[in-house]
Amino acid sequence: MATTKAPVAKPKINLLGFEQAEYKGGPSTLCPGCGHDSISSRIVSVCFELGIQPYQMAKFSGIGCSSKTPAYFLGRSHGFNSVHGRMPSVATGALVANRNLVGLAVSGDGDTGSIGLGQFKHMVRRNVPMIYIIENNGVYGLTKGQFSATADIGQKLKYAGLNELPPIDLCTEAIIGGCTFVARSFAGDPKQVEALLKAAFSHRGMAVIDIISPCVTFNNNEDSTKSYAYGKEHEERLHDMTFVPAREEITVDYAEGEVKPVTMHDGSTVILKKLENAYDPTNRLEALTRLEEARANQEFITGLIYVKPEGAPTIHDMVHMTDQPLTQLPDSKLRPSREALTSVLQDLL
Amino acid sequence: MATTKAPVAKPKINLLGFEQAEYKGGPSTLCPGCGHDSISSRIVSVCFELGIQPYQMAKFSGIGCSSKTPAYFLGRSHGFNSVHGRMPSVATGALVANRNLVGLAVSGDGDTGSIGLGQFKHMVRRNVPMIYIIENNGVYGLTKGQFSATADIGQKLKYAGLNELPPIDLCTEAIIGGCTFVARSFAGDPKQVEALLKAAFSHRGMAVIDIISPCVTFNNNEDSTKSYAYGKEHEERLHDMTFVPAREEITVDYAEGEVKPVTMHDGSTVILKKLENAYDPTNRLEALTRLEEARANQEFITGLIYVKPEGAPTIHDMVHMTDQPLTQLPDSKLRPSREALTSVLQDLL
Amino acid sequence: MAVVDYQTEPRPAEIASGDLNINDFAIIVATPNGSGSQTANNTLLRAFFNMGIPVTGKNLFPSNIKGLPTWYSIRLSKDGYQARRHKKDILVAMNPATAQDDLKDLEPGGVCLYPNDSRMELARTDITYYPMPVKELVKNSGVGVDLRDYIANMVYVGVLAHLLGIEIAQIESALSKHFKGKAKAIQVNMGVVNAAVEWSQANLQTPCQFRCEPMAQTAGKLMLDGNTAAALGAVFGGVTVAAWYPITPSTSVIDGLNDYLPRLRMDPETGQPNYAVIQAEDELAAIGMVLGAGWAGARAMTSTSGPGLSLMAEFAGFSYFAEVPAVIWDVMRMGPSTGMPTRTSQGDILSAYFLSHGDTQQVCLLPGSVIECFEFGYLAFDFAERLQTLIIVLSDLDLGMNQWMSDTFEYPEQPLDRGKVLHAEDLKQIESWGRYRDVDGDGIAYRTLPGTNHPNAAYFTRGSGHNADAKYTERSDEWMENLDRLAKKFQTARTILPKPLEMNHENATAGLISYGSNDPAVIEALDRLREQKVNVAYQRIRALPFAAEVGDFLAKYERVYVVENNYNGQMAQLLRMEYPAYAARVVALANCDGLPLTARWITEAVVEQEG
Amino acid sequence: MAVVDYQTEPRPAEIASGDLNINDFAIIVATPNGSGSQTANNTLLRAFFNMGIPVTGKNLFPSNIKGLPTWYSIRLSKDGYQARRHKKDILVAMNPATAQDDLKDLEPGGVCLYPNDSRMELARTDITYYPMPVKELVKNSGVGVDLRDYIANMVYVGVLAHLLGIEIAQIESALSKHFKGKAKAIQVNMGVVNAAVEWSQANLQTPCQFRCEPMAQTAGKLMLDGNTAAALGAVFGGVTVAAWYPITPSTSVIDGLNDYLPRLRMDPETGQPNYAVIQAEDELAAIGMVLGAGWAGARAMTSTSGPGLSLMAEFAGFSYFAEVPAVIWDVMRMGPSTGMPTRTSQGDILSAYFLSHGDTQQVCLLPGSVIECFEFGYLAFDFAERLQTLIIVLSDLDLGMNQWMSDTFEYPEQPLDRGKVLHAEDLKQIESWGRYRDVDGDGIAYRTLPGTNHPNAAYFTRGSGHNADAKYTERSDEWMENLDRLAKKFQTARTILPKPLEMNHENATAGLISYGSNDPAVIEALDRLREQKVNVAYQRIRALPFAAEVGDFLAKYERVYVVENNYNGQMAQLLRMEYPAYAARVVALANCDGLPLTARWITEAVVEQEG
Ligand SMILES: Cc1ncc(C[n+]2csc(CCOP(=O)(O)OP(=O)(O)O)c2C)c(N)n1
Ligand SMILES: Cc1ncc(C[n+]2csc(CCOP(=O)(O)OP(=O)(O)O)c2C)c(N)n1
Ligand code: SF4
Ligand code: SF4
Ligand SMILES: [Mg+2]
Ligand SMILES: [Mg+2]
Repeated sequence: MATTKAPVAKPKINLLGFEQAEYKGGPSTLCPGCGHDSISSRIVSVCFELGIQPYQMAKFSGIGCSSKTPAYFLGRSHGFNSVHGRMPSVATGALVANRNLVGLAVSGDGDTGSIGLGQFKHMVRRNVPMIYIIENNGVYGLTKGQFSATADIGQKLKYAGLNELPPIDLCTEAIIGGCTFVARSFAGDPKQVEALLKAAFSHRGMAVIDIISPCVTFNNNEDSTKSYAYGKEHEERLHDMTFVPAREEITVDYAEGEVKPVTMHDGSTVILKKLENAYDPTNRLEALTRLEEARANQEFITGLIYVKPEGAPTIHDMVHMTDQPLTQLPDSKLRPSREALTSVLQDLL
Repeated sequence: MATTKAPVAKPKINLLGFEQAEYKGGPSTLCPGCGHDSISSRIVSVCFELGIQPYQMAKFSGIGCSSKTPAYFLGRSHGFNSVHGRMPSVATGALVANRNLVGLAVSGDGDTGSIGLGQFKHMVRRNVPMIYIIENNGVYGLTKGQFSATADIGQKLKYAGLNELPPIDLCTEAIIGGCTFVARSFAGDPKQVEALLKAAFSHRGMAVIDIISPCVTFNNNEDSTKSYAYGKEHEERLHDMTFVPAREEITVDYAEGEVKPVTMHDGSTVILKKLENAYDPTNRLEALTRLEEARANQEFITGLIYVKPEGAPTIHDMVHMTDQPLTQLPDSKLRPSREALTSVLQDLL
Repeated sequence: MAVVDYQTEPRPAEIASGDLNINDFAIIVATPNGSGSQTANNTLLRAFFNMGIPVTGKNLFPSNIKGLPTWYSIRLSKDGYQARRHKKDILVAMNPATAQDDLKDLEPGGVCLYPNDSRMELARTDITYYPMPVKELVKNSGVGVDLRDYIANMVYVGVLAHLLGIEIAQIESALSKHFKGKAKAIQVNMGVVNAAVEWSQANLQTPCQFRCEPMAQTAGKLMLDGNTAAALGAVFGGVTVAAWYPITPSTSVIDGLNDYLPRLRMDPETGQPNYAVIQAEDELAAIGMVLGAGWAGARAMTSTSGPGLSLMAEFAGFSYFAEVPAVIWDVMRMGPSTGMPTRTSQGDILSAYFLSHGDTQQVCLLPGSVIECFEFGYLAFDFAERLQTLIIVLSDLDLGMNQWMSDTFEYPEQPLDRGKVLHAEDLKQIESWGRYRDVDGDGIAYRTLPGTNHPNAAYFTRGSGHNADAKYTERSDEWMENLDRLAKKFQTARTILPKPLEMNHENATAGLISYGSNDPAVIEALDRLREQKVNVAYQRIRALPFAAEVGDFLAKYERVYVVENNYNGQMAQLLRMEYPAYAARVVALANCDGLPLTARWITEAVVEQEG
Repeated sequence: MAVVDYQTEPRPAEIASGDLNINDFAIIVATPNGSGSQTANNTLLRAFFNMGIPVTGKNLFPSNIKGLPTWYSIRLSKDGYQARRHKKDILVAMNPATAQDDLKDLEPGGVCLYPNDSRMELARTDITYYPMPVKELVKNSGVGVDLRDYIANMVYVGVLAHLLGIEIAQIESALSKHFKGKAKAIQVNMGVVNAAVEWSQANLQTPCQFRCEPMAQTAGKLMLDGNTAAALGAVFGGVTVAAWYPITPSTSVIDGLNDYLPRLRMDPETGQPNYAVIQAEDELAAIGMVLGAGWAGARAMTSTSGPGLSLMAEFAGFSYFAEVPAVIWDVMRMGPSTGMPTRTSQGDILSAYFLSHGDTQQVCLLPGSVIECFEFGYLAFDFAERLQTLIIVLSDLDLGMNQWMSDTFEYPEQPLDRGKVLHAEDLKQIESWGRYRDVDGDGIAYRTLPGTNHPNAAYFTRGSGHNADAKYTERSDEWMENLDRLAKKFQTARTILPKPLEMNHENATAGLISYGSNDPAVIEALDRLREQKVNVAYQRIRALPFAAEVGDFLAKYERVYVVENNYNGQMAQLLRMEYPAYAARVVALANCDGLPLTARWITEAVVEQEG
């Protein structure tokens, strides 16, 4: 007797044939509601949707709650949870060693803006091709709530007291440092985070995304600019963003002049729907000016703040290295010949 | 029989009754012609002329040819030749410990821009009240000619080869970091260096002066933007400067509208004679824009690039410390009383 | 309040007839991190303390903010032992995730309390189980939903009060202290405690074999952690500049400063702070600030842990060679690299002693109690200024962050020792002066401070070669002269640093050396050893470089056990290095599992060789 | 050319009748820094070398670019000794600022050349003086004013050629090598040399007692510095990523890479570099890049000196604990802190071995010759990848920057040892894999590289507690298991690192241990000691942790002298620490004046105790 089995819903797979589960990591041990966790989810879905080969990805982080997160996404990718504030150098070394790796770094505002500012700036300068996410909550979460270098001036926290130091704006720092893809977003704005992440994967060079990511335990008072409430209320998007991969046709439909399409290095397109102002993110001076104004007026602007769509020479270009990843060179290419030794020794005889 | 002795020319003395010799240091061991030596001379004459009390001054430096120079000026002032790139923290500690000290730091482009970038930026953020001179030659002099982080992109040096990294602009970095006195000058322009130094002594807060100071041994080829020849040929002064101390009356005579007087915190005045453009150094955005344009057009602009004449809260204000230098507190103020101990222990019983 | 369902206690017969244990047992409370058990645990600790019973509290917490397992252990010891107990007697199993493992750590005959809705497997049969109706009691407490998780922990306070006989008044007084007298908070919490007591009275009739009874052993004693004591010591030592970067387990040293400084060190004239506490951008900056301040004449300190100490290595060598006073409190934690940041260890001994390249050796202090944390808190500055060098105080997580019972602190009798500083008036008296001249033959030269109003005051401080007059040199003879003087100064340090303390047993057949937070476990172990007729003399080292007494002690015994809480037996290594003649006598007893040493482990290790 | 004025040589009678010294003397050339004497000195060195005479050249230079005193010493030794000679025989006094002191360092009966316009006081009467008409010869050379300072130094080359009998053809060939065949430069310099020779022939008739004569001892030998050898070794070891920050005396390791890599390691297919050399912003970044690259599977290295090593401490602990291969060449220089950056020392032994906090111990290599610099240049990568840990190669300024005569380098016979790496194909074969499992019982686990095309390849690298499967842990048992495995790996290291080398004397009454660049001085000292009937066996340590043979050697002799170039006798300290049973036999012979050790100092120090 034949029975009709209810068809088991096939899990969705991406271009590479992977299920979304292949992009997940271990269970998070962060506080429930932490902004960082929602960013981890965004990374999982974007990598799945774009069909990024997880085995080719390499995750990097420093130390902090944010820096723990690479354990919570992309479990099929190697990860390097390094030391506090010095992840940029580690990522630089790894990506120089293997130029085929797709690098994704997660850091905190303390990790990048306090202890790590020097390495961050020098990494930007070297234009190491990778995505660099700052999960910015204005505090040191893991050490229980001290102010970081991005904390608001005049802010008061129960534990840390009053902050009298002006905040460092990491987007401005990145732009000044020559970064060619600089964005800011909000963990409470998943759509924008995803669009930015997608665009970042298409960028040629380093892409910095500063994401305000509330620390629900130590810095989520309404008066903090790094809280959910503040973010939701004050987020000012520079534009609405849609990312269209190179392989897809652009079908988004907007009135003439209303959108600005930005074609990335790999042929994909970021479609920016202009909002209140006609912001041009490809103009470096305009980007700096807008950030400076936002700083002065205490606005919380988000979006793709600056992009040079064609990118810029990366560290790989600067060292002129061969196409084959250095880590994959056969021993025969690593050790010169017996004759080569004889010949160089000749000069020393 | 009376003989008439030829009157011995009395050495010039300053307001405090010191001769210029009291402001000199040991003999320089730098290469003859090094830009750094000429800056040392400027420091000597300015301190003499302004009548700064040498015993109250404290000199700070890192490591490098430039950082050696505090041994060659102000021999009557204490100096701290610290470790490479970490002088900002040392100076911060010393000036917090004794708020009466007049701090003067000399660093190099490697010391500040490469290894020291993080500490430099954080010192700017803390607004430690002192003068911070960068003797910028685009190379590491003391280690024999490697490129520093301010070296021109595309520059070739015999020893170091081709530089493919974009330069860091330390004036931009300072302004972005919230510095309220940012200037650039040229060791070959003694008049301007002196005027800027004088103004810097009148500033309330940290004053950064980036002085292009040619390394005659490793980076003085004509095609280097850090060479004497290039500097002489390309220097574009934003304005001509005259410094008038608070105690002197302003007698400089200019046509109406031609000059912009900037009154410093201590009542002294910097008179800026406008040159080709009507540059307003009190506008932060304009300063950034001008630097950004200069960068794009490879101009070598000098002068007082940005100033907030009233200064900004310094680290002394932020920690709300008492007026008496912490180093001069009597033991009675350092150790609380026997009763105080009893009282706090009460809580722990 | 309704009497709730009560599950039968599976109580093996042999235990029911066991002896009563009064004031000599250990409780462990297992909770998920961030679940707010701190109030409950502190209340218990304080209540015992208020009852006059010697007690200590240790927090075993994860490197995590919320969710991972955490344990709080409270040891009552009528004999005053303060060390960690190897196994526990009473388990409060609030965390289902670890309950099975936690059960294993109970002594036979132990007791386990657990929320009655937790589906824990009552695997052991030699244990008495008490399910507690936590949910119900909390629901009935009338407390708002948002606070329920927090006050849930007060249930076990009430149940324990009933079982052990904790005085309710002492619980109330403990809560009052905890909440600084805030009536509302006290009342809410006491409500739950009382409800739990009532429920227990109604439901838990079988008397528990563990009981607490009032004693008079805590009168006049303090209860606090070493980091707070260190901060208090620094405050009374005249700290004026503290620069730091947050890192577990050292952060609470600075928290202590931030608590006490505003209270004790506002300027009487201006009402403004007579100090500055600066959060630096990292540890390199923190130690740099400390050196700058120390050079300028301030009493300056930082606190950190292993990774920070490593980052301070370059500046540490500068301090040694340019002779700039500075103090680092290194509160040691577990492991190479990041390791286990919330577990204790004494693994930085060698790296601190040899901190920095090129023949650098550092002066270290080793506090062994909260009293010594207080004393070394001020003495560290005296030594730093006297010796004009870096002082590294090596505390650890156990000593620094756990709650210890302590004798009260004595007010420092000696005035501040500001070391050899020449002021303008002194300079007027003397003809010539050289920053690095050994005038007194102790290797310590005279310094001046910037801002000294005298034409000869200034000198140039540098980490590069300098002669006795602080002038630059690359001459071998001047260089050697300076190194010889620095070595002499290091010898001087041996004579002025805190001497080791000794407990000599008559007829001792062997010696035992230890240091730092191991002290309570060693003291307890010595008693256990004596019971087994193993007589061991004990010396506790309190500073590096070693005082002469260390050599004397080694000379006396053919075997000297060196007990420490690290992997490589680092102090044993140092002793062998410094006392070649006795190197072969040194027996390293090192353990490194992230937990404080226990008397049991020490006893067994010594008996194995000596017994 | 006009014969110029000639000042009488004050030549004491007893020397005039002295024996001829052939090929066994030391020359020292004193000049102000930056005066371009390098060409002249190299030319002399090469000329002797070309004549087949064993020769070494040492540069003693200041931390300064122009002006401060610098010295170049050349030692000819028919017996092949390469160590620094305590005193010199011939002084070329081109620097009036130091001439008086330099004179003092001459052996009685020595010779002094000086420019005849230098107003130096000819203070010693047991010396033969040769004033040289430098100005005149240069003026007459027809060389442009801008180059005169440089070629002035060729005058002493010519005068020495005449006095000592250096073959002019060899000078020409040396110059040709120096200027890479550039005819114009060779011609200009030879012009001055020839003029000086002519002048000497005309004016200096008294034969000099120092002579050089052709030998056949340098055929097939190399002449180079250790840093260049290290670079060459790294190139043949397959270095692919070098990240560095400039610091004396290590910079020339990277200079060597930048010289040889473009020549030897361009990709045959793409013509592009098969390597990347990155100048980092500081040493923290340099070692971070090395760790990143090593983790990714590259053979990565950095080079630095003391201050940089200190800055690398935190990352060094990460490498140890997370087991990431990396190589640091630490070319040691003098002193704590900045010290004397252009003087040699072996002061980083302890700080390297214990680099980082929390029970970290590092594997170190100790090259003792330029050949070993070459060999360890490639072996360091083999060890780093085999042991999956940081390898610190401890060279020093003397070995690294001075010119040594060496046997030629053998092509490495063993293939690259890439260690235990599981590739995608391997993963397909095995069921399960754990990054930190000790499968083979040697403490070394298997790793995978990022980018490995297999679903099970990935693991998470962290410096915090992890179990055998690389999962986060704070459990004591898992933590201990991991530490035990790391300790086992450290034991494995002892068995695979380069063994110590021994020179046993029959009837040896004592042992002598040394390492690194001290080797030539020790070898020479052993000969001197034998002449004095003091027979000492010699062991040269080449790696840390110690191989078993070190203990065996200590076991054999009642007194073991440990000869080293630092202040604290650091290797002696380590030996005492590791071999308590023999600690009392260890006699530290340490010297630390910024200069390489001499055979004379070692001989005297041993004779004092042994003789
Ligand atoms: C060298 C060093 N110093 C200090 C610490 C302690 N520490 C761990 S995380 C952290 C701050 C993290 O802040 P952030 O990067 O903002 O991350 P968040 O936890 O806020 O996500 C600090 C100071 C450390 N791990 N290492
Ligand atoms: C930690 C450390 N790394 C490296 C060095 C070596 N070093 C000395 S000076 C210097 C560069 C100095 O360059 P810059 O600051 O531009 O000074 P300049 O000599 O050009 O005036 C370096 C790399 C050092 N002293 N300390
Ligand atoms: S403490 Fe803050 S940053 Fe850390 S996990 Fe919790 S919410 Fe997130
Ligand atoms: S090397 Fe350059 S920077 Fe250094 S002293 Fe000479 S000219 Fe000046
Ligand atoms: Mg943060
Ligand atoms: Mg420079």
